[in-house]
Amino acid sequence: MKLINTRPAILLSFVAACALSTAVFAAEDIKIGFVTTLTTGGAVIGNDQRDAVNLAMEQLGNTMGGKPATILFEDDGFKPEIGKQVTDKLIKQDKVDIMAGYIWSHVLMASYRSVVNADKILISANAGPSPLAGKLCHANFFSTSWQNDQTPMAMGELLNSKGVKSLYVMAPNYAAGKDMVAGVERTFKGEIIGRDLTKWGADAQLDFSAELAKARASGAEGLFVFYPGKAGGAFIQQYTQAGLQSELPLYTVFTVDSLSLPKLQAGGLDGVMGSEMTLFWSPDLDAPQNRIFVDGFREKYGRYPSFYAAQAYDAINLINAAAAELDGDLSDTDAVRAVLEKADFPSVRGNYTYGKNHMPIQNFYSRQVVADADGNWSTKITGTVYENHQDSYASECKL
Amino acid sequence: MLEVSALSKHYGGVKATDQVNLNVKAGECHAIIGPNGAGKTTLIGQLCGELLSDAGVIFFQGRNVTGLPMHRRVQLGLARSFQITSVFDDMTVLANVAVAVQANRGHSFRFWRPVSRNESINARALEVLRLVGMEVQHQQLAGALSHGERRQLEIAMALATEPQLLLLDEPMAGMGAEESNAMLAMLQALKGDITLLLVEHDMDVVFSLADTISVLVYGQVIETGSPAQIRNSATVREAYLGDAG
Amino acid sequence: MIAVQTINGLQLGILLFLLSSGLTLTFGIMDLINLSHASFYMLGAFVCASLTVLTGSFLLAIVMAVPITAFIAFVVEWSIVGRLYQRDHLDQLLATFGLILVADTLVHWFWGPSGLAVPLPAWLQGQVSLGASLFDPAIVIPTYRLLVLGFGIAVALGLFWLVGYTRTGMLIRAGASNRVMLSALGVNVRLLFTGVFALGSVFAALAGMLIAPVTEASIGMGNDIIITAFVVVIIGGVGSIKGALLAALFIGLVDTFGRAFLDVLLMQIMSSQAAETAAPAISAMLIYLLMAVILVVKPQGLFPPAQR
Amino acid sequence: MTDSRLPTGVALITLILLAGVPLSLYYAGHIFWLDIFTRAVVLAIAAASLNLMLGFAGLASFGHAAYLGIGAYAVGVPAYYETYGGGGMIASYSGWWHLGLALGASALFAAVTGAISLRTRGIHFIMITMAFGQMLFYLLVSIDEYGADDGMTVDLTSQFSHVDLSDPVMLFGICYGSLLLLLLLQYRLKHSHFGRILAAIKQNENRTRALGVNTFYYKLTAYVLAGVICAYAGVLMANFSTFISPGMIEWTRSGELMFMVILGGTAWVFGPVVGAMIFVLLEYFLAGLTVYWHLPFGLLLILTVLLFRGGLGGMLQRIGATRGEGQS
Repeated sequence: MKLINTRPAILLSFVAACALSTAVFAAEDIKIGFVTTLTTGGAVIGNDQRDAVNLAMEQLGNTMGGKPATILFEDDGFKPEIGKQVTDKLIKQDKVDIMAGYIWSHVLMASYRSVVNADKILISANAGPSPLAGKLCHANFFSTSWQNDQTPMAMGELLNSKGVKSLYVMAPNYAAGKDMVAGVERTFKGEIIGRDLTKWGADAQLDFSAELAKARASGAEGLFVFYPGKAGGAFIQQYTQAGLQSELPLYTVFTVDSLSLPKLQAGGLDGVMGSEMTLFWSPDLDAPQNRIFVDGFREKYGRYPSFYAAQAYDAINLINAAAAELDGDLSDTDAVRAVLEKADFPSVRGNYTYGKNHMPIQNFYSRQVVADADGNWSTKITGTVYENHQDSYASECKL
Repeated sequence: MLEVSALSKHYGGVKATDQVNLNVKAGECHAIIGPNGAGKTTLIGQLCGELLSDAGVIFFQGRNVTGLPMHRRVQLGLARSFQITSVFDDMTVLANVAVAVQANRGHSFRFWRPVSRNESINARALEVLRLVGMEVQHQQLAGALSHGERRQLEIAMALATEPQLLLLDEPMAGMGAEESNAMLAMLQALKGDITLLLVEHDMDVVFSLADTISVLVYGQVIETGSPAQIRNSATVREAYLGDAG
Repeated sequence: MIAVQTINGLQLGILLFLLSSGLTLTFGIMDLINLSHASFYMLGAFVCASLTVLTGSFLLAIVMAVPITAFIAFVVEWSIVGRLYQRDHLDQLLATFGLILVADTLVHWFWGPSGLAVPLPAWLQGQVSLGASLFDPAIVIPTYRLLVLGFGIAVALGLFWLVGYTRTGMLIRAGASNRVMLSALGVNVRLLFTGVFALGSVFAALAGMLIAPVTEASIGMGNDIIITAFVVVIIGGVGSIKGALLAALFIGLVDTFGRAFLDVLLMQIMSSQAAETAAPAISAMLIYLLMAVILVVKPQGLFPPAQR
Repeated sequence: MTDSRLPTGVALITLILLAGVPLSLYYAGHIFWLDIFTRAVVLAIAAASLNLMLGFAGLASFGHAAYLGIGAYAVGVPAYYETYGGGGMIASYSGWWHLGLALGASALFAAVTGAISLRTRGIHFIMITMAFGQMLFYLLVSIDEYGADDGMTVDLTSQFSHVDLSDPVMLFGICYGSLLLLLLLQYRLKHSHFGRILAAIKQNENRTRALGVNTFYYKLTAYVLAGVICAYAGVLMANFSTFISPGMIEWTRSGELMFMVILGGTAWVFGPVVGAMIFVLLEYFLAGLTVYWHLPFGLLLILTVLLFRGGLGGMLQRIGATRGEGQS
């Protein structure tokens, strides 16, 4: 009977020990929960964000407002339900002061309620789904990125100015993909000839042969795509192999970035050189904090940071601004919110302001793929499409 | 009791059974003999409903059962035992027979009362076990029985379905002399109460049990008659017994 | 566009065949359900990608990757899979699902999460024009996809020759229809099983190598396609190479045509927004529907090997 | 087959821990533990329902997570319509309506797919059940209104007159009570007339038919019963996680349910509960240790299969037998 008697005791003490271990942090330390993707192919983005967060913390000396600060990273596994589980854990178990991160719109949509209902603040370091900017906007939700529609809207304007008359559109079939398509269609004045939404998720469709054949046959003057993360590289490869550069110029949002360019360069896929995109930021953007960030990142990790990294870096510095003004006490959510709304911190994109839905009002630039002084492929700003642009859902927000 | 006419089953080009005619009278013990590969196992499969026939009809007690599934035929009183012993190894001997009793008593869609406390089922199962002389072992797990006992249990399970006609597929297979004698005695006791259709290799058993014998060669019945007729038939001797000796 | 999409569909089909031929063999002969077959698909892609970067030659990398993956297959068979042949299907499903997790994590750890692109030689980067047809004003196909199609067909022919006209093939066919007979023939069953497993795994790895220059090598790339490969095996009939080939080509065409034309068809009956969301999902559903219908009509698949 | 004393003792102690640990931790301020255990209990219900097929009748369904999804969407869809309009008669926050819808839809789905699937055997049964699960998965992915791939949040839990499911302790109590009831039901079922026929079918279906049993209807009943119970677990799951998505249905989820059952032991009524608990706790602790947690998890899966035949239940029974205390 020994087995029966000892087993529950072991289990109980194990469980208790694990529960208590989370209480080791002194109550005064600042704890920031950061949800991103650290497994599956999406980990490319998550690792870049984590590196940027660690860089920001290092530059801050791991203190905020005079208090020691810790980041607790959690992996969403690229799945909404896992994202929600780890968010609940950070809020209920680790009792973090503030939440940040969230690459994917569907993960954010599944998770944000757990944060705002606990009267905590969530700062999205990437995802900007339309409901959260409009009808479902919340006082405790902030973004250091953009609303999904804005970047493709800028692209639509860019296409208009280039005189493109017809467009074929491809995007993955999930919340952000649909937002991107809606965005470009809102401003593009020509005709949308065809549209393909492809399977997304951990088992996303990566072979686009059928869709590319359709795009070619459509006779459109341009091809607009949104394929973030690993799908972007696969898409560019197939686009190049299909020899479409000459007949169907490529216009992308969030597809060609510092994560995919080194791989594309290694693969010799120079079809991507010169391709154009729109974004709020670029490594060569002229802002004081951007030099500190990009140089620091390149020195520490030996590569260019992606815009995902830039947004994560900004999220940490935004939190730091609040901590500095409140002497490291983030317990009063109303006070924290008041500071965050000012957006008074050194952002990598220069200065920006917040709309009433807490989405940045900021510039959008057109950028182009070029080789830098050392021959590494990177992006360069070629012009400003929007100045101080506010997303179109802000008017629906009842705050 | 059982009338079979022109029953056939083909596997690709091979005719396992070919225009088999058979007439089993009530109360008799009818044996089917034949060399290996003559189609005996196929015939049993067709009769019990495990295999669907390509052609021919089967009448059981005046009723056409050709298209009926196996469990319906069993419910009508046409039971079988298996050549390769199949009992439920993880159940007790009693439970093995009780499953058959349950099946015989209609549906078992009863989800709450423990079946092991259903005295009426247990009593009937014990009665059948007594019939085959296995009453003492009723608490044992079937998997722990000897080969001979498992064959006896197998027959008990078939008997518990209260058959009018029992198909016995080589009941003596793999048995020692002592076990064979016990089984023979048991079958002899059954004879008369139940009609038996017996497939068996052991000629001693066949000739001591059977009232009628049909000889199956290459899927066809070449002769049917009393044991004495079969023993003296020139056709059979040529096609079958003659080869043997 | 029909001709182009047909070629796309056939190319997908031939890849599915490479993947499912090994599956149907291990299934038919060893009675093994091997989910981790997908891991060899991924492993082939990664090993080949690394070697391409290292040696600078894609073709050389393929030649070198084959023995490497065969060796890994041998080790996996010897250490884990070989112990599963006698177990029931559930145990096999679980253990090989565990193998998938292990393989995915090891690849993540070894190669990082970003995956690898495979540079192609210049002569494979181009396109081939195949003239025009009634429905296609111009048939333009990436050269590399044609190569995949051709190479796949060559490998498939090789497999048919191996299974149909050699002594080893005779044993494999015998094993697929009757396992007991093999040991009765005095065959070293253990050795044959190891060989068949390694052969099947190399075929899966080859499929992965061929697709890597198109989709890049990425973690978990096999986990979705393995289910499709199982559908192919079941539709074709477990253990039947011929069945696997026909089913693979069929599924490849159905999937490609679904993605290419279904949204246009659906727009006739629903809004274009709804059609664009529904079309990819419904075309993904099609293959499962097909399998269910085929199993209802023929519970053993289209070409079950003769029993007994 | 008889439950020996050692497994029964372990079962009882596990049941006590299952309620005691999360509740005491919850009141000590560690509220997240209640979440973990609620999830474990709901998954235990789902796994136990699978065991009704897998363990009782030997039917290896690889699409069982579909019923979790049916139950969950039976909560999410009516609530969605009630909030945003449309849906006609379906729209409602009522818990009884959600339950009725879940049980009705799952029974229908199970009856239709079961009648088709049960024509096949072995690997073909495994694959065809998976195919039906995948069909439902892609169906939900294709419905834009219900969020397609992204899923939907459940804004308001199912409403009952005296029970508030948004209260975590109350919800846990309901889940735990349901599990106890289900275990009692399964225990009785296993030893009932019906249970014995299922056991006979599991061991030798052909023999059972040769005894005059129309095995199809027994298998179908087990199949439908398992589906309906799992849909009930789905209703609880939707109320617990307040987020539902097609991801709940994917074949890997069905595989996880299977893993829980086999880890605990199919021959043991209580096995799936132990399996689900170990699964959830393991996932939680390993994921907290390293991003490479799938490696030890995968190895554990392999080892479970290679070393523990019959799962933990089988192991306990062997230990019990060698100590001579649990012979049946």
